[in-house]
Amino acid sequence: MNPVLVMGPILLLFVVLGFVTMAILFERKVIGWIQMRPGPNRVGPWGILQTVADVLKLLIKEDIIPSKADKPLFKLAPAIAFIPAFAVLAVIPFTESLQFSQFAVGILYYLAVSSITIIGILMGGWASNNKYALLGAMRSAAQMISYEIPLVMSVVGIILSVGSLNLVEIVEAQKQVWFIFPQFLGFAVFFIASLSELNRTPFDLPEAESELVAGYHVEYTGFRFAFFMLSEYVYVFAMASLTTVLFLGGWNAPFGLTMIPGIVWFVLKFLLIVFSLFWIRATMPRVRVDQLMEFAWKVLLPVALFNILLTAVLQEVPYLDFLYRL
Amino acid sequence: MLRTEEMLLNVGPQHPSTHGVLRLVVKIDGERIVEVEPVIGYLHRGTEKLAEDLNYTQIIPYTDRMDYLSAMTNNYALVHAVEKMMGLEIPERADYLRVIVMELNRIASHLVWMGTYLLDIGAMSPFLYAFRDREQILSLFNELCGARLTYNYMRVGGVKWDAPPGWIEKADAFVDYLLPQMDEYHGLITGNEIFVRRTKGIGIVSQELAIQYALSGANLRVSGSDWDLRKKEPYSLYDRFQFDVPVGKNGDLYDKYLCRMQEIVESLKIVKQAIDQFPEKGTIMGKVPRVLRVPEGEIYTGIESPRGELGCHIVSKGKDKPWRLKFRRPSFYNLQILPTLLVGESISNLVAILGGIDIVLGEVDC
Amino acid sequence: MRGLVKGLGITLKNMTKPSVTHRYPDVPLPMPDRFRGIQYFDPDLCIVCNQCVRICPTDCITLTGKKHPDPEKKGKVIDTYDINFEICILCDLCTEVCPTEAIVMTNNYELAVYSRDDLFKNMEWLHQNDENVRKENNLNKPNLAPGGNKK
Amino acid sequence: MKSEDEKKEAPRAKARPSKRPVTKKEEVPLEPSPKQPVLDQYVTLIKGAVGEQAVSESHINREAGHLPTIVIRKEDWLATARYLKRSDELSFDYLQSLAGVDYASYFEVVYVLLSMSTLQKVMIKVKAEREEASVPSVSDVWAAANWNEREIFDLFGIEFTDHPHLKRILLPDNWVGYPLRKDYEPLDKEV
Amino acid sequence: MEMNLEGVTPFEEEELKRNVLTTNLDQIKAWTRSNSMWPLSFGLACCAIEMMSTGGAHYDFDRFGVIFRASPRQADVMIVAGTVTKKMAPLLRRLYDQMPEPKWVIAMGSCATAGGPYVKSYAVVKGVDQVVPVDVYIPGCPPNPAALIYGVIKLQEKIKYEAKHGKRVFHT
Repeated sequence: MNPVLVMGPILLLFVVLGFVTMAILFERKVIGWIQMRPGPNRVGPWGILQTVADVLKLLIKEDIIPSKADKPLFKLAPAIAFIPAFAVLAVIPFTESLQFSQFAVGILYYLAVSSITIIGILMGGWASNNKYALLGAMRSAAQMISYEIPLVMSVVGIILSVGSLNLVEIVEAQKQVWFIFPQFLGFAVFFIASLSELNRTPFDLPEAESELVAGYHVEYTGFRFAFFMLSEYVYVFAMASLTTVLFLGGWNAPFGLTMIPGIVWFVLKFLLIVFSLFWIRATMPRVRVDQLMEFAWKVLLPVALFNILLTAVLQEVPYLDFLYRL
Repeated sequence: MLRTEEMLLNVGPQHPSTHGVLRLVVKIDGERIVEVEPVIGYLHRGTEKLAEDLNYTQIIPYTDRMDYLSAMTNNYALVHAVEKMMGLEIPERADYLRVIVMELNRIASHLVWMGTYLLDIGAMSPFLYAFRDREQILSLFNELCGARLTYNYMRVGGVKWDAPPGWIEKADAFVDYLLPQMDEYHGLITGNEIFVRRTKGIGIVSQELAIQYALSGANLRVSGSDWDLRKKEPYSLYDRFQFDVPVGKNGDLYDKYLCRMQEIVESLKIVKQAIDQFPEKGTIMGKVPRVLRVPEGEIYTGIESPRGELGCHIVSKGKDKPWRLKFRRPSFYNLQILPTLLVGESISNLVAILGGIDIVLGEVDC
Repeated sequence: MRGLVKGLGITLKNMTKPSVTHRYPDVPLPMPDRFRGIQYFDPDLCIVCNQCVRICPTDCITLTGKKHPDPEKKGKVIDTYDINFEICILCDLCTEVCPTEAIVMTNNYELAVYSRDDLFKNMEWLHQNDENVRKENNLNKPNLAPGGNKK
Repeated sequence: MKSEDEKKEAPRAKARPSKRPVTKKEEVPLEPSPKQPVLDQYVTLIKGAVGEQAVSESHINREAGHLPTIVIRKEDWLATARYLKRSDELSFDYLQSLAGVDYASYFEVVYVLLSMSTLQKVMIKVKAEREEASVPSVSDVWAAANWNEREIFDLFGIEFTDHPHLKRILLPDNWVGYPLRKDYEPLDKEV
Repeated sequence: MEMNLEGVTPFEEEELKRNVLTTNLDQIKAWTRSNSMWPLSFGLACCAIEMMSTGGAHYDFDRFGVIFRASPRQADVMIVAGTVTKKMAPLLRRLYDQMPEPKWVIAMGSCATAGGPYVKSYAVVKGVDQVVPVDVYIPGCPPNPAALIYGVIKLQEKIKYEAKHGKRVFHT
């Protein structure tokens, strides 16, 4: 068991946890700036320790399990919600050297494992024996399942042009042109579907404060609630890095500026996606449940299928095929 | 057919979008609402019983706390009723100050409504922008009468404080600031497709239903009738100003939003005209006997508050304390129509329709 | 789609604008002169006329006067004067009716306490509470409020 | 507190030459108010439609802008209400305000009705005796009256016969007594 | 880590200088709890509007790490903002019991402190400390946002003081 195999994942765990604390703070700061007020700035030098204080406080809070709740399910739900979020990172290539597994079916693994979280949320909502939690869980189950399909369909366009499911090859294929340009339709559908996968506005139906008080985690206190928050932000990390890898060409430098190392490009593109997630959260109102379903099946899915058709057709067109047959 | 059994959901008194302590016992089947029964009274403080052994100057602080979003119009409702009963005339300058202050308070109240309504529908930023603009109105009031929310500013026969030097220019500057600011709100919200789909064609109120339930204010004007007490029964100086009354066509939530935003623009016009015609000098207090003895009799007068017709019904036995003081509270009447509007709607619509009626629980429970 | 993009543009534009927050605890927040904080009481101006006790809607002012110490002057001198600040609603009616401006509002608003009986303010406390007292009171106001002193 | 306040008021008022509060009514002789013919027209219409004994008294309320006021007998108030709403030349379709008043010897329920088309206003009063007062409910004529009647029942104890859902609306259901009555003694004094 | 010394009594100040380094576990716990107070948005009447404008852009509660949580399970401080009527008192008590253990109560406004303008009314509980134990009273009707922020700072100091000295704080 050579040390790299063991140290790597632990290092990644700390990087991700560090990112999560910074992401929560960054989100409150960005939303604060948008609303013309400084976010948390009194705890650490620039409010850096704010999330540390939040998470520590949640850890030392009293842990209430409602009496009539289904105890084993109640305890298991946060774990099942969190583990896939972290397991999914195994397959994401950050740079040529810095990656964990050259999985042949990288995308398939990612999308399959990420849908286990729905079970966690359903268990959490059902086990806490609270009407609001039940409603929140039902909504999130319907939403996640119906957005899984456009998410997968939008990626098929890339697989068609690259011919392989391996994420590393996909990034290599984007040396000249990133997939965001030829596959723009795919990118749009993917971005919207990823918004709804992460339960973020405008699709944050399950934990809609103004309707369902606090959605599926209404009965969770202390560190169980911290687990749910953690899994949400680790998913932000995972989804943003997947979007960077698939559509923005991972560590490839734009216009050949290759003297700056790949990891810097990766982080820059990654932060751009994360910022746009927070920016959309501060602006958009919430979609109604039936409009959400209708949007998924009647708009996103046809567009995704059309995108696949378009990619297949354009591959045959002689002078355009360098874009689509990589 | 799958047997589905209804679930009783308690949209409890402590809920982020009930604008205070209103409890709705909702019988739902899945996400569809079968029947709603509002339970109110969680903020009933018995103001009318207290008013029976307080003289008229002492009741004014209590009117501030009924509709705490527009305390000036509450003050005016009581003071106007007493002045009409005693047949007092108000000096010009005091009346102009009253109109300016009431219209500014209407703008502040509509801004709070717009902010919390967008929060119910899910957008966070308009709430902050609305409160940022409202803060400037509150600081204007803070300079004029010393308080941000409960002003206790009007007295029978006039107003307590004169405008401090430079206050009128500040109010003028605020009007010039807010008018272009409204375009930012329209850009952010009115065109937003998600907002339009969430509000267009939902919670439609027909005109005879509105009259049947005696709705007033924007809820009535949205369904077609242009009933605005400032135009129909002009009180104070409202007959000197040119402003028009926004009327909606099909009475849905989107019209209510447009109507109230247009009402802000109309109130800005009124404040602008009032500032231009503001008399330089003049007393702010009419000739009032030291101890107010209201002559024996009974009176009902209604004025246009941001939520609707705010009426004050005084029965006096000639003493300085009212024998019976009853307020006709517009939110109490507007809330009555909620159960009929909500049958068959979904939970997200419940929140939107409840926000659309614009109720304040301090006024519903009085 | 156009409306959503316009909304995003507006929020981005607002992000560049400076923040409008008062950094309250670090920067003291000045209140305008007429702000109604806690009262300031000047015992030697008070002529024990009980006007403020009668006008207060929640009866939170209680005072006792005693005979004037030196015999030849008639009238009364204030002995104890306490405001039960728990139920004072800062409606400013007492300063309005006081004929000799013995009780005046100040701008202090930092009054949070840990226990309710710190809120019973006696005469000494009210007398020491004399920074940023309100300047424009009903005596030097151009036209007087009803019940204000006609002197 | 109240009695001591009266005592202090009375001597001071006597000491100074008491400024009689100026009341317009005594000095100027009572010229007929412009609304008098309108009032008579209403009274004759109601008497014609409902019955002679319906209107027990009617006068003009001067302070409230010469508002015609009619006192209707309790027994046929429901018929009058239906008539007021449905007749085309009166058509009072907007119930502006509904208030309960306790005159120590009897209760009185005051309705202010408004017609949207003719912009005419009228104030209707219905008297009810002190012990187990009951007034017919008009909630099926004007839907707005439903909650108002429940509030008056809650605070005064006036029963509204065949009201669809007469229950306390503002006070908790286990509340004893009717607070807005003049002789109300609160149960738990100091909570 | 800059400690704001505004409002700390001189006795505490030199106490701080002496053992600022020996922060035992208690003080770290107190530091985390005081710097991330999530209030249960329990807005009843006019004070609720002032609480909302404190959350607004001009006074910005978020600077203190204060996020309004709607569910009692995730709240640690309950700001009772408004008049507590007899119909509302049992519900207030139930919500208080649902909150997880290290919890505090701020009675905002004279209504919550002692019944405020409605002290003679038949339907109002005179002071919320007849229902729940209260830590900080903020007089004023309604107290302006800066007074509410001052009250929250006093609560933070109380938490830190109690952690350091183990004694309950009763007087300012």
